[in-house]
Amino acid sequence: MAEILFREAIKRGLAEALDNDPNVFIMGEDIGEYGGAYAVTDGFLKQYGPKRVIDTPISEAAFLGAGIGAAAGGLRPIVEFMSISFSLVAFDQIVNMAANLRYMSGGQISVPMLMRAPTGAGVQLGATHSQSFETWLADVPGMRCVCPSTPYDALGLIRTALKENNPVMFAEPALLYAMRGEVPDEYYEVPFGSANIQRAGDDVTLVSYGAGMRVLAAAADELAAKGVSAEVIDLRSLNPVDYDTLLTSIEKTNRALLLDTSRRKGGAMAEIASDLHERAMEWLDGPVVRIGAEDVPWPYNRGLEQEVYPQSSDVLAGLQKHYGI
Amino acid sequence: MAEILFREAIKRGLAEALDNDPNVFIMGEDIGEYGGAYAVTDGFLKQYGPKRVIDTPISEAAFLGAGIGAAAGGLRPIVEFMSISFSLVAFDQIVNMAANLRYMSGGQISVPMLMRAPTGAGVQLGATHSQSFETWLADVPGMRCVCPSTPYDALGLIRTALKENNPVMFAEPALLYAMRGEVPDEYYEVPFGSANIQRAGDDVTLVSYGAGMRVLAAAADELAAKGVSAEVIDLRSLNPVDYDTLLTSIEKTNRALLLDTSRRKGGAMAEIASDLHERAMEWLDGPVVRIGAEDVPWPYNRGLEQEVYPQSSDVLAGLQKHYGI
Amino acid sequence: MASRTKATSGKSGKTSKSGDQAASNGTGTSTGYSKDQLLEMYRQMYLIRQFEVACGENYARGLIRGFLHLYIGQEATGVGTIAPLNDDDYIVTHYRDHGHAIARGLDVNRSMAELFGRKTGLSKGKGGSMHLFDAAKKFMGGHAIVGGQLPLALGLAFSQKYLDTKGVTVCYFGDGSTNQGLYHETLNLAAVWKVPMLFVLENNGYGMGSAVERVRAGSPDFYTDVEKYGIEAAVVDGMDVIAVREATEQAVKRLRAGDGPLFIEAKTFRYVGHSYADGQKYRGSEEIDEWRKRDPVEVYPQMLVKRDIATQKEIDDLKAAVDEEVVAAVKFAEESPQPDPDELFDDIYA
Amino acid sequence: MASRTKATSGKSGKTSKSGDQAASNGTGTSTGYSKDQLLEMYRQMYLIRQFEVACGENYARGLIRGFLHLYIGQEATGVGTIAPLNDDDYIVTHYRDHGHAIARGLDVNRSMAELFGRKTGLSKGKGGSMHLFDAAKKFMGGHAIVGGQLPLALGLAFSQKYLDTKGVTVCYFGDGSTNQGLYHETLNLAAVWKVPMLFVLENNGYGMGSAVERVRAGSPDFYTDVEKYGIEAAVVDGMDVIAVREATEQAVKRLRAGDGPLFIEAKTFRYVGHSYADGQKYRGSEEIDEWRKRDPVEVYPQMLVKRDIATQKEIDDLKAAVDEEVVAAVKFAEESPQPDPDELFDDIYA
Ligand SMILES: Cc1ncc(C[n+]2csc(CCOP(=O)(O)OP(=O)(O)O)c2C)c(N)n1
Ligand SMILES: Cc1ncc(C[n+]2csc(CCOP(=O)(O)OP(=O)(O)O)c2C)c(N)n1
Ligand SMILES: [Mg+2]
Ligand SMILES: [Mg+2]
Repeated sequence: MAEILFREAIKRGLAEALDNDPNVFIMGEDIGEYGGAYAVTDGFLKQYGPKRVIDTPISEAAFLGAGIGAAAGGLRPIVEFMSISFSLVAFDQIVNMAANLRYMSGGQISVPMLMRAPTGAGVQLGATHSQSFETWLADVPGMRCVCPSTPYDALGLIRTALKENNPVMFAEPALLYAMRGEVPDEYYEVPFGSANIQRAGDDVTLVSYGAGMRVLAAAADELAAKGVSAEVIDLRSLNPVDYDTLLTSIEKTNRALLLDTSRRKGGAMAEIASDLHERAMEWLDGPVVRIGAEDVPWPYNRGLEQEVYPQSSDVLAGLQKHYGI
Repeated sequence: MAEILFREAIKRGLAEALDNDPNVFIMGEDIGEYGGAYAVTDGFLKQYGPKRVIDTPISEAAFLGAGIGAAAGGLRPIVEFMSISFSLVAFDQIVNMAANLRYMSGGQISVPMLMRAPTGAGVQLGATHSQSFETWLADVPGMRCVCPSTPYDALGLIRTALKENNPVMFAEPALLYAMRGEVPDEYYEVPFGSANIQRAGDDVTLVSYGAGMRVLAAAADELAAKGVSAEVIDLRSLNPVDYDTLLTSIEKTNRALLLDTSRRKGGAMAEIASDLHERAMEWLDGPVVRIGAEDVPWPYNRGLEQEVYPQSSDVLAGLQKHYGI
Repeated sequence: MASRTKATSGKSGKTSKSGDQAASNGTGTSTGYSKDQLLEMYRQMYLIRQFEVACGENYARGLIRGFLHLYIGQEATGVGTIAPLNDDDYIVTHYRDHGHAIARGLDVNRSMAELFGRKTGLSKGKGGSMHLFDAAKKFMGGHAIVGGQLPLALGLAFSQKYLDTKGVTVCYFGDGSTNQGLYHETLNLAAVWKVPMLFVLENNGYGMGSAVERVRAGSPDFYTDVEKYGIEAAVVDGMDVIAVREATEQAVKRLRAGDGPLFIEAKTFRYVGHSYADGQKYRGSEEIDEWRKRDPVEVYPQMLVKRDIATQKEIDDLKAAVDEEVVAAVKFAEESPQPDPDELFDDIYA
Repeated sequence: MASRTKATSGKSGKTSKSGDQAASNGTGTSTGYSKDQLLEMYRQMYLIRQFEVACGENYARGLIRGFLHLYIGQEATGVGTIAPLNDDDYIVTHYRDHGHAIARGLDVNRSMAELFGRKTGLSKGKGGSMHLFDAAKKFMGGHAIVGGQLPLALGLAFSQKYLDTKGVTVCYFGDGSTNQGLYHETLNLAAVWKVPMLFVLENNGYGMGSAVERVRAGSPDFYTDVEKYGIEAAVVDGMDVIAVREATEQAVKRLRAGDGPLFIEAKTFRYVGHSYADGQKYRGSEEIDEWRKRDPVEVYPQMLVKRDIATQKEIDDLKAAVDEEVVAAVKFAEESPQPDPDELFDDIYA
């Protein structure tokens, strides 16, 4: 068991795939000579050569689309967006091609492609560069969408993603790249659709994913200090969502709060909150509380950005308001 | 008071703006010589000339982006997408430019631009052409998003849209273009953010928008036959949402069902359902029921498409399941 | 390629005349094609035409729905470009895909059944007219977002190079699609990566109701677009199946040698509307009549008979067989079952 | 324009030598510019340089955050292209926007305050380095999505034509942005609509860490891209402020006459990394050293002195004033208040 960085865990998963399968290749902007905007692929070009580590022009729609074609042609492409914010110029290819291709062809064509992208706000990149489009992509049938919150999960999920025969959006919270965490030496995987109970508790179920887990960890500490025992669940996977784990927890705690670090409005948790009411209304002592970023574009200024970004105090206030705890 | 078609109501609104303000112009693919894919702009080129009625190349990102610039430059552009499905190739311009520009500039620049697009499934156009991206755009701060369900509302909302100094996505349900309805001769407007109680009732609140209102109308009839009095509300506006009208109704009926004709998963109603629980839990006799299209890409086959498309029977089944009515 | 512009020379290519030569030679052999090959090209063109006519009829009957884009007029381009391909070459096209499907030898019954939305359809009724697929024949669709198919083809060609299959990928697209930025992004990447991709532009003069010159700045020619990417391009008479085939054969040979992408612009025409709904208000009938004079489905068999390559009886027999085949395809489609409701949830995830 | 390729001729343009001529003439007047004008250009270039240096320092201090892209090396291009503009001409640029902002005369204090995220900033601290705006000066941003600014400029130019203002719109973009399809879509539309838009490509040889030739097929020149759209283009030495200015003056004059868009490619260089975080592993220092020899902020004032246009004292005085101005700007920014939390909800809707 070694402590490694979040970015190193992703790197390890990618390297394994490149080592084990000659049909795996990776492409994206400045992943080779520059070493990757967040240094995830640093050294890959030298190690695996230009056939398999490809610096692309700033043509997200075309190279993502080429990834789809390469996957349909028998390869296993890994496509990096420099930011999930930039995936928007390739959205038509992701939604209409990658996700729909199998269905439109009556099951004839699969797209075993891994898309990776840094996501989220919190580092003062402003309105256009702080977005979290995994919340939209999670809605699209035909693709999978996951987002790790620890180095352990990052490696485990990327291994699963690289066996998946469907397009996967693997969202990497930019705030977490430098996070440290333990990763076993033995091989393991983290399956899609399995949420992780990061901390067991009895009084309230707190759910988030990605960078939101840090906020929940702080909130759970503060709640503990108040004598409230929180069960903290990391979704890990936005499509599919592990409702079983959520429902089991809510049956026990009778209270739930869901947190998005992206905008609350239209965030990934809206769908889940609504579903939980339909599935677990009888267990709930109050509404499923939903916390997220304010309904504004992301401002540059640090103070304003932190105002927008959900904080543990918002979690506590939400619970106070709706459950009186 | 005359009966006119839905498409004629939109046309009338556009013509008024072209007549009254020389800085209004309209552009899009095949809106001129061809007359518009859905004939909304038929005759405009002849009437207003090529300076103000502009056939564009199939370059959605560029001409939508040009609309933003023209708006920032003092004009009032009306930009037509041939289908909201095709707006996806222009999503970066809509989200990152049109919606963010005002905020990023600290309020210096406004974008008084009307975007129009046919939306929705139901006419066997398959996975790529049947989408309803207004559900995503409704989440974006900085823009407005509306969708009429009657000729009356179409004209009333388009008048408001053409006075609005922010970018507006005006989604036109393709299924409704040939719908007939009464439209007064006297001038009126329908404000944004005001839902419409299409039918008053006491037992349950049914909410939808656009083509979903037809499904609700049928469901309300079937419910009436069973002795259940439904209040049927048309949101009309997805951003802003008129929560007051919804809450007032729910306080009375204690039951609510929300319907999307687009995919239930991630649909516009997910956000609203979740919010209603947080705001009105104490009035509800059960969960806010959410109905929508199945979580699959849109199939071409008619029978399959109708399976996917939500029906009044789904509304009744949902109420039966959750409220026993 | 039949005629080519050097990428750097700036010299214009010219419409290939090889088809006319074949005709004036009076024999098919001078074209390098056997009688069987020459007749097969006719059979395919005629089959496409009749298939499309049947589609129109069944659209009118309400048995085909959604958007229906017919290939009527463009048959020579599809047939001439597909004839030289091997089994492991990929084909990618847009929504106007019936002609390419038939030229590739996709099952006519199952193609028609797809248009009818039936369970027996190539895509089990889920795709419809715009989404014909046959992965076994490496026919990779049928795509309905204008220009969206280009990077798919790029990626397939990339895989062929990566796996060193010696295969090529042919990608069809219309004049209108060149106004999608993706067209340029794809050209650049294809050239940077030097993949074995053949760009086949079917320039039928209109994108829906928009004549090329109304929406395009600069030259009405497209093949000159690609010189700047260092991609060599040819322009051919898309109504002349032999010219198209010759140009494609040369291109495919070079693609297999691994020099990188090539480009063919076929000047062609659709006699019918953009889709079934189109009243063609945007153009006059003279233009259509002018192109009709060169209708490959009419002119080419006359040439075959006149040059004694085939007898009128042979042509008539072949037509009769095709007519029967199309009638049978409609019958097959009409009698095929609808998909079961629970098939809805199949084919989403692998 | 200083030199131009006819859109249809296929002849290559050549780097303008007008700057060198001015130098070799030994006087500024032969360039057609007064001493004041020549000194003002120097003042702006030096101000940009010092502003950028101060930005780097304050990034290191943690007072500027987010992405910071410096204009160091490209000063002559920004100054030379903006000098000829009128008050009602629009300017649109990308995230490397400080140079254009300063050349346009945006308030230096408020620009710096924006980078510091302060309430007094041009965008009230909401935009940051990549989003400088001053609508009163028709400076329309500062845009952070590569290529995304191009259609905004297209639309502004469209409005100028529609309203017949005789204004022009200048749009800056980098070599890397030409790989966004939007670049091509915008060129085509600008030409179809014949709007008064000046495309100014700042070709600094790299898009982030990607050298032009690694990601672009065909010619390393970009100005030849646009001939096919019927847009005339010039290429200028982007390190030579006089050459840039002359080329722009000619272009702007023609734009006001209403002939449609024009294009200038300025060959330039950034001495520093793409953003503050860039270690420049992708290139060697020799290349940087080579370009340093032509650094406009160094070479140009030497030329002014050598040709007796200005004295060294005048230069030194001017530098001292600028240095003070920059120090004052940093002080202003640092002492400015942070925005109030409730300002969050302002400026979303009009
Ligand atoms: C992105 C996008 N925009 C618009 C459309 C609607 N549309 C479908 S086909 C077409 C015209 C395409 O013309 P062209 O590429 O010349 O092909 P042709 O139909 O002539 O074969 C248009 C505008 C679409 N399907 N996708
Ligand atoms: C659509 C998009 N993709 C990627 C990026 C990340 N990015 C920002 S600047 C840049 C390089 C742009 O290079 P160039 O256009 O040459 O401008 P320069 O930085 O050299 O001035 C990249 C890849 C982005 N901002 N937007
Ligand atoms: Mg066409
Ligand atoms: Mg550059």
